[in-house]
Amino acid sequence: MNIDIRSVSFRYPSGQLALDNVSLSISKGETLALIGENGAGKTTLVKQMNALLRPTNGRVDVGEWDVAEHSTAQMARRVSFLFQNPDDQLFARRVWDEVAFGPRNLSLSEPEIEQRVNRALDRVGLLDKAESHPYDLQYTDRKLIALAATLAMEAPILVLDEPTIGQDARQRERVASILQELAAQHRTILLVSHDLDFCARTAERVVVMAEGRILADGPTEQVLAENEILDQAAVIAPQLMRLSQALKLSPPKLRVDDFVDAYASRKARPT
Amino acid sequence: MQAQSIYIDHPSALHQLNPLTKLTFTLVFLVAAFALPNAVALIATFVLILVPLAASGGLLLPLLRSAFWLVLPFAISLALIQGFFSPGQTALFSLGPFTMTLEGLGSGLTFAARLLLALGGTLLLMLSTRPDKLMLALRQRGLPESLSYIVLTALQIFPRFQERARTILDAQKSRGLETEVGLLRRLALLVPLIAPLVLGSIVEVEERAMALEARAFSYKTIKTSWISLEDSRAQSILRAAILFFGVVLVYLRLTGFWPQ
Amino acid sequence: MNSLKKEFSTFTLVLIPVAIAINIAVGQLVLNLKLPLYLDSIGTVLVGVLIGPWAGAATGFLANVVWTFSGLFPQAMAWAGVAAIIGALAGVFGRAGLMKSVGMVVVAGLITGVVAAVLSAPIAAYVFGGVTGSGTDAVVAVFRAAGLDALGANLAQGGVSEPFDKIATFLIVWAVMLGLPERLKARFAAE
Amino acid sequence: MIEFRDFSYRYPTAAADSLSSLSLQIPRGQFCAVVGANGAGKSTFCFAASGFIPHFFRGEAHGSVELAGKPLAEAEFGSLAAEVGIVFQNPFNQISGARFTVREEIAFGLENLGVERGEMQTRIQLALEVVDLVDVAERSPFELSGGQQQRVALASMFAMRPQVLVLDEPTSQLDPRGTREVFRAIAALSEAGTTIILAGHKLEWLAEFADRAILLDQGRVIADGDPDTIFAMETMGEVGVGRTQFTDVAAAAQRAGMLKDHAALPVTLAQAEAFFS
Repeated sequence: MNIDIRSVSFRYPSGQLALDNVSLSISKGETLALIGENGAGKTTLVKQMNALLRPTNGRVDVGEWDVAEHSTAQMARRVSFLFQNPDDQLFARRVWDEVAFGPRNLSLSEPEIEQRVNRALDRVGLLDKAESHPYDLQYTDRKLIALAATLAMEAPILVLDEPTIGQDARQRERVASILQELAAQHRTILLVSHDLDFCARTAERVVVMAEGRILADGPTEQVLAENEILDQAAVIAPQLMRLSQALKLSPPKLRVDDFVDAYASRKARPT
Repeated sequence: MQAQSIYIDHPSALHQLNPLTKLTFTLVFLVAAFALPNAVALIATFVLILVPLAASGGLLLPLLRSAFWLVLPFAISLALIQGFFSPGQTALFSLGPFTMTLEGLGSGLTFAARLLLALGGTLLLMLSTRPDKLMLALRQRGLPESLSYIVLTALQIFPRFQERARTILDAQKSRGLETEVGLLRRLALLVPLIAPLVLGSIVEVEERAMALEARAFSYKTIKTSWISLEDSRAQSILRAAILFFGVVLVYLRLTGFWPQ
Repeated sequence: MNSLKKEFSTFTLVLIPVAIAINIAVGQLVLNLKLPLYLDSIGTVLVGVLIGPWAGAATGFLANVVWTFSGLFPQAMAWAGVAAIIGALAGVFGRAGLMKSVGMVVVAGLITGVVAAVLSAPIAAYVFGGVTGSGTDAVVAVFRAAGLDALGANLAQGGVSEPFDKIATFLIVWAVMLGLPERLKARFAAE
Repeated sequence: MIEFRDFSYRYPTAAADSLSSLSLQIPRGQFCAVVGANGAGKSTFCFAASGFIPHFFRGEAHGSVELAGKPLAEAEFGSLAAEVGIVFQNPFNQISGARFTVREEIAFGLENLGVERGEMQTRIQLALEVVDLVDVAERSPFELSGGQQQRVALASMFAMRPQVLVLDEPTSQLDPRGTREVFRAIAALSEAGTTIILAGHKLEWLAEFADRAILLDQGRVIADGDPDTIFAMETMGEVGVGRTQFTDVAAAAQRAGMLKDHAALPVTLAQAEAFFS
């Protein structure tokens, strides 16, 4: 399912222009990272995709659906959203019920709901906490519960807002592997994140935003190498990008194994 | 300044007055609103005393605008309800079985004038006084620091909670929650919408309490104050005079000097 | 005085402004959802039940001070006393163990609603001339048309809407309390 | 100096100790990083070092934590704030809200300590300069960015002149710009002589500024020493904390037999550049 954003502008009632004529096409199965400073318009942009906000000008299509003709609840079948702060959505007394809330809203059959919830909880590693109270768990576990709730919607498109905030290496590893698995199932993933090391290893395409506009859009290795653009968007290049540049490794390598291979072949080359 | 208070900064003598002095004005306006006998006296007080005071603080337009929009719905309701249903002889017109009378309409408009004076007096204080300065003035007169903390903090954090309530609504809609449904099903929405707000906020209370302790809130000493307030002998005489005037108004009312 | 002191720990002091913010935010939310309720005292009732009558009363009273200061609803000050009594009642019911079953919660809400209606009516009648300047005035008009005076009409109008609102408020607070995690229950038990 | 003496602690509803048998000293003026996986006990460590355990959290404590030779448990809680400051991850929760501008917010703690006005003025100005907030001193703290708000929290603590400042994941909610601002401000406070205890995950920043690192796992200290050494340890990965990618590529290169085994693994960009050149 493709996402097609055509010349979208958005002005908040306060008068602030948050999106200025933005166009973006995302193909089925892509993993795209949306980066930029707070206030750059990233969240405003992704909210256009499930009708949480409606464009002042322009048009958004998700598959053959014109988003303007659908409610957010309807869009939930196609676009599943992970909000940044899990505490803005958790309300159930059991982790299990929390994850089941979305599928129940989709009016699925009980066995189907049960399967989805168990699968999602298993995937984030919280199946053994299914009976716990979400707020008796740590904040980073609550983030994983919210992620499970997003996964259980089993929508073709996922929008994940800062899925790795505050998480340790093991938890980030888990989220990364979930993203890889989703990508393998040809789901479309939009990652909104300041965690560029994480974006670098999970996304194949990066879109940089600043002041409501798209500054750059392209393959991850290429975009993250553009120091001036990153400076303009007030983000710091991922660690391996900086190391690649310091060692003049060209093209830069953003994954540990690729980096080592590239470095090895350069060493082997007679200078 | 904060969007969540209606204070308007302006270099004027009214703004410079000690908050207690302005509070005294407001109290007496409130007393006058219910002690004065009729619309003429009420409107005269509004125009001859309140309006010049507001104008001296550069607040005339904001005060009139706020007062108008606050009083208008009351005035409409009062005119209709009192006009039709209060006792009176002079019929103006009839609507079905009900008759609008001059006396009823008059009593409704007198009430509207009372509200105008009362709300105008309250607005005068709030438009010209930073809430923290008013709280400081009251603290200096013995109001516990804790009450001042509660009011000022609530005033500054509630917009953030409203924002949070909107985010929660967005988050649950994104999980397929349909909000455009019949009344009974809309009532059922309340739990997934309210529970995250309440739970999330209570969870944060622990951290907020620690942060407050870290700022030496429970430190036992005589607290000092960074902002300072102007006060003078002249102002305390002024306060006493206004208060005396208020007492006179009440006396005249209670002794039936003015007809009801 | 001792119980008063005990109720006002730093934890309570921090909880109260949060509860006031909840009052305002939920009140707004309910307005947006176009529900025939106010639900603008959820925070007040919550503090009363969790901490005690003094804290509940303070929350109710100060919430109205905040409404007034914010400029959103300057006339709120006139109702501060009623709000304080709602908070105090919630505290009393909490202490009396009335927040244990749905039935008792409904009774607590009902009593609070009736008390609120009885206390509000004279304020509406004598301070505001028997109107609120909102949609409920239509209901007041109906009662006036039926021959009631200002006080009676406001009492009747409040008698219809307040109990519903307060029962809903108490039920929601009860649901939230049932849903408190163990960690927080332990914290409140200790306060 | 802060000293943990065989200190253990269990939260009221918990089944296991969150900290067990900790014994260590943090000398005056040190910048000490506390790292560990989530749930390893970092926050508990912060609460114990600042006296919130046992004064604010009930539960079961054994052993003691001492500040300059005096057990925190015996200190009067209200007066501890003058000696130990604490900053949390969520900036919104730390702004008291009881004051209207950044300058007044910083003054709030000083008012509570009864500092007289002239002295307040000096301290506030210095604090604003150290965390680089002079330009926004008259704005409302609620209008500021997360990074700026977090620096307001730092300045509010610094102005109170505590011996020790404890920071529990102060940058985890911030964007890269905010993180950089806050780490620079913390470094400035450290330069000014404040003892810093910082729990967090951002190893690249910690390696740049910290004098020492403590690695926690399941409530125990499993490594303690020079940050460059600790952060490069394989154990970091095993306990779920992870290492910087600089360390990871260097380790992978070493495993592939490309570089000498005995060279110390890099943690920062500069070290990695030297390592690979």
